[in-house]
Amino acid sequence: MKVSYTLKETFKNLWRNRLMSFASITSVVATLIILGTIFILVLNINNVSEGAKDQFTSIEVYLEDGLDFNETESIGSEISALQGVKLSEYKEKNRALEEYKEQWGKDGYLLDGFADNPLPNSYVITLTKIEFADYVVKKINEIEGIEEVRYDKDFISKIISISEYIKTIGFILILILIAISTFIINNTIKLALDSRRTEISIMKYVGATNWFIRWPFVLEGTILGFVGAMISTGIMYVLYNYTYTILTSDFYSLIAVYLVGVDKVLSDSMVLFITIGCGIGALGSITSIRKHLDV
Amino acid sequence: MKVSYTLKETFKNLWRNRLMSFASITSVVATLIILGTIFILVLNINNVSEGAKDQFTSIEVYLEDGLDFNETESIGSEISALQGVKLSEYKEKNRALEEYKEQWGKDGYLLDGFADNPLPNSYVITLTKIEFADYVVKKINEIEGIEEVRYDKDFISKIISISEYIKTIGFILILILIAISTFIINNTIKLALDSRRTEISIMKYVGATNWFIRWPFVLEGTILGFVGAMISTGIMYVLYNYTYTILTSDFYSLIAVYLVGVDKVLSDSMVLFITIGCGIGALGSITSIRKHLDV
Amino acid sequence: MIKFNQVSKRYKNGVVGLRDNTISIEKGEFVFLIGSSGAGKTTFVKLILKEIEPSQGRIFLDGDDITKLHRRKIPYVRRKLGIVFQDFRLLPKMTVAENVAYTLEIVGGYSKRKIRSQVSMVLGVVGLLDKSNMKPHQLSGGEKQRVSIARAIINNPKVLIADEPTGNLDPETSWEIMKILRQINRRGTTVVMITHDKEVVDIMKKRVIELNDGKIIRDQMNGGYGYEG
Amino acid sequence: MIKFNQVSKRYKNGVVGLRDNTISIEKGEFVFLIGSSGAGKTTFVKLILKEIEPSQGRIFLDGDDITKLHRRKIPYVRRKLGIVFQDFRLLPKMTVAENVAYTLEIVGGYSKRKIRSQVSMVLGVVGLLDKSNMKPHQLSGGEKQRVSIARAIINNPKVLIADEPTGNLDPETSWEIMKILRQINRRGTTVVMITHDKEVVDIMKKRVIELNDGKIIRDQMNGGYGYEG
Ligand SMILES: Nc1ncnc2c1ncn2[C@@H]1O[C@H](COP(=O)(O)OP(=O)(O)OP(=O)(O)O)[C@@H](O)[C@H]1O
Ligand SMILES: Nc1ncnc2c1ncn2[C@@H]1O[C@H](COP(=O)(O)OP(=O)(O)OP(=O)(O)O)[C@@H](O)[C@H]1O
Ligand SMILES: [Mg+2]
Ligand SMILES: [Mg+2]
Repeated sequence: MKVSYTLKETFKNLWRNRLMSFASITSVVATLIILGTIFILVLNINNVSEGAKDQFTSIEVYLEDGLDFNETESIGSEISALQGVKLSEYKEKNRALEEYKEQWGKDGYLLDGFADNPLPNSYVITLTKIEFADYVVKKINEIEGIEEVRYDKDFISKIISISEYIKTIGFILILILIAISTFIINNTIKLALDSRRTEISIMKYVGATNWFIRWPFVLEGTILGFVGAMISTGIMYVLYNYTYTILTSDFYSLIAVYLVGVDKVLSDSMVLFITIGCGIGALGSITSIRKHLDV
Repeated sequence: MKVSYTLKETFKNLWRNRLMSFASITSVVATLIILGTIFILVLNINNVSEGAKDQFTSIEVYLEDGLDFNETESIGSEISALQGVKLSEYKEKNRALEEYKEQWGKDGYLLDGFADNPLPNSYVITLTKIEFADYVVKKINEIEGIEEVRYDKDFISKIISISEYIKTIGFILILILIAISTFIINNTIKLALDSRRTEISIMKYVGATNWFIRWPFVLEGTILGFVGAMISTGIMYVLYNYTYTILTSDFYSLIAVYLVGVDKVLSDSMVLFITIGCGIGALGSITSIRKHLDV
Repeated sequence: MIKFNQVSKRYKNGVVGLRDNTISIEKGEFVFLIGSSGAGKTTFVKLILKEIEPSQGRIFLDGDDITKLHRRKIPYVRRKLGIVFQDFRLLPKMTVAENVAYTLEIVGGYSKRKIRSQVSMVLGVVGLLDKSNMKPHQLSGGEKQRVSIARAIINNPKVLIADEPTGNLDPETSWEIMKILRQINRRGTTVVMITHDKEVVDIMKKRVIELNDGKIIRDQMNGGYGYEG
Repeated sequence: MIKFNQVSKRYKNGVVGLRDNTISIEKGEFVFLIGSSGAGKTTFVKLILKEIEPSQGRIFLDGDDITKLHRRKIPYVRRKLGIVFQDFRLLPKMTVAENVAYTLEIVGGYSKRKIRSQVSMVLGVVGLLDKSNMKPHQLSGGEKQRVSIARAIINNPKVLIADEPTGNLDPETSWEIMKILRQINRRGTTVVMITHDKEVVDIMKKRVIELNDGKIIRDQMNGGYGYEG
């Protein structure tokens, strides 16, 4: 079996059956674009929900009254050293009062009346991941000089579970879609090859071995899948790039921060597409000629 | 041309080409399930975003000091009469102070010091649709006895545009998917029929008219599409029903309020599926045998 | 019945199938069309069948000019013809009986019973009653050929054109077929038969048209296969 | 070379193709296999080709028992055979030259030049050099048959089996083909030819095996088509 023969035969076949080749490639492209769109959507929704979630992770740590500078500092560095703490910002009690005043807005002057600021000094903690909340709170409570730790436990756990839920749904959706795409592409290639069963049986009758017949078919399927994958990647790139530009330019920019970058999407979906396209192209042709080979 | 002949021939063909029939139906089902899933997702996301959006529509109307009961009432009914106002709730200034205290939490006692409550009485308005915000605010400003109307204009318009954006994306996504589904189904039927071109040409050579040949094919395509559509509807029903039950039972119920009902989804997607399935089945077979008929 | 007026056929790839032939076959005639492999015999049949269009000249069938014909009218021309194709052209997924019945289904207006009895009758004539329910791929070469003959004669066509109807048959069966064709011819059907069977042509003593390289080189009443006739 | 030991073939639908035949064809023989339509001649060929399995009995080819054979070994058996199929079996999307060359490509080990010269040679032998680049659907019946013959002889098979190689050919071309078969036979190839051509069988005076209804009813050296031989 010569490689040159296989290659020559493959390309001849692609051309001889050009209508079929065209139909197969377009079906592959169509399927992969659906898959790709959902893939990108899920990727982004995940990212946004991950990002949005972490906005809710502020924990307030009220310090006991009358700590000196060193004690305060050491508490601060203990907190910062905890795993999961991104930022801990010291908020002096007068700053806290100012903020309250701002909150009251036009009624803020009412707070001017205090002789002594009744609020405590505090640290405001931002977490790297909302999932660390429980752990961090527990650790902080062990530190000396803390009066109270404030955070909304229920709210946080609800947000965590919603985000988990979105992730799971997205993941399942993608798995289902991969299965369905696999199925459609496989089916398409099967149908495309079915019109060639006479051809295959004749080849067998004149003494061709299974692999002699199979190689060009496998290569054909792989190429169909590959070309389909490349075209889909191209289309996805253009579409996503366009959407991305719109989203990041305009006032939507508050979402845009969490969008997955064009390059990452491009490389991810290319890998996905080529794996599925070529894999199923090759596998599809092997399985679909198997029954015809049996003569 | 006898109807009975066409029917008999159609079902015979479906059976004679049962592998093809099976492959076509499964491809139709696969495609429609993708379409259906996205359709349901978009429907629900729209619904949730619509619903969530309206949660942000509270407008606070501060009344001038010293209005008597009648004046207050009449302002209230004027507000309630405005188009787009769902609910207007009177908030006495002492209630407002109580709420501030609650907000301050443990530091709330600090607010006990006021001799005279410095806050104004107010109406808190809920809108039926966030889109009415501008209009309602304008109208209220015309009413006498109003000190100030407070609402976050930027925030509201941002939320409106995000929800519009989600709707548009969803709509475009569905249109694209319908186009792609059409394409895949059409392609599948084309490939399935292509192996029968010899058959068609022989029929022509012995004197069959185009429509005599076409009818069974059209009917065949329609039936393939129809069966595919019914199976997809069934699968979608089971899946959505399951998801719906889970979502409405558990703590996710805060989302569940906005979920589209199972029956509505079922009927909507059935109409969509049958239209696409049968339509493309029939059209697909007509267009794909056209070229073979030309002998 | 069939009239060729200076008809030429040049295929797309430049090969000439027929060159400038004028011939007239009358109603009720029995004609042998002979000639070596590639002489243009099947091309002649395909032109009458409207499977291909002539490059030049005019073709008449049953008094009508069929040279240029609207696509929609072609089926009705074909129904006047019974054709035994050189490559059989049986519908692969239908049984023998269904293949034969199909010609009647197309025309329509036959009752189920009428169709069934007609089918049995012609299958009996070609000796294939016991293979009614088989698919073409289950038949031997000669059997396929006989199904093709049965299909061609079932609706009493005005013209029967047979492209090597005995090519795959043993001499005995061949003669059975020849008897059938003669019978049909006696009932008034015009028969044009393409053959390579010297013996049949010599014994039947019918009109012989010989093609060579796309050109009619002989047209002889009561002729034989070779020139000596 | 070919040995049938009490071989029967009953098809799935119950039709009996061959019933209990024992026969031996030696290396270098030239055998005519005759019999009426449906007698089992093609079944005989298909059994040797391993296209179908015998229901009973054993089949030997070139000394090897090929009755039960692993699927993977079948292609190598087929390469020892050159077969002219009754239905031609040309690859529809390949040109004439590609169809003929395919047999050599399969075996492998031939250079491009060698393949090209061999193809030209055999196409010249069957008189189709000028149709090298045509597709099968552009050929006449007889031309397809000759391509099939060219393909069967190109790799000097040990056994050449021809199923009605002259069924679609005029007498003159038929004799050309017979000459080729005789030449090949003289070079040592065993030839089994199925035919309905009485004249050829009678003139050639070779071994004649006659089948009737699946059973060998005559096996005669220097025989003729009829019993009188
Ligand atoms: N579709 C086609 N395209 C190109 N050339 C063709 C086509 N069909 C036939 N030919 C050529 O036209 C010539 C006449 O072909 P035709 O089939 O009429 O021959 P024929 O007399 O029927 O021969 P045979 O006895 O072998 O069947 C041949 O040389 C053949 O190669
Ligand atoms: N695949 C098959 N399935 C069932 N029956 C078959 C099959 N192939 C052949 N037969 C039957 O087996 C018998 C012998 O067939 P075979 O093809 O061997 O005949 P043959 O001698 O070659 O005839 P011919 O000269 O007409 O080609 C016939 O009756 C035929 O109908
Ligand atoms: Mg011909
Ligand atoms: Mg045979």
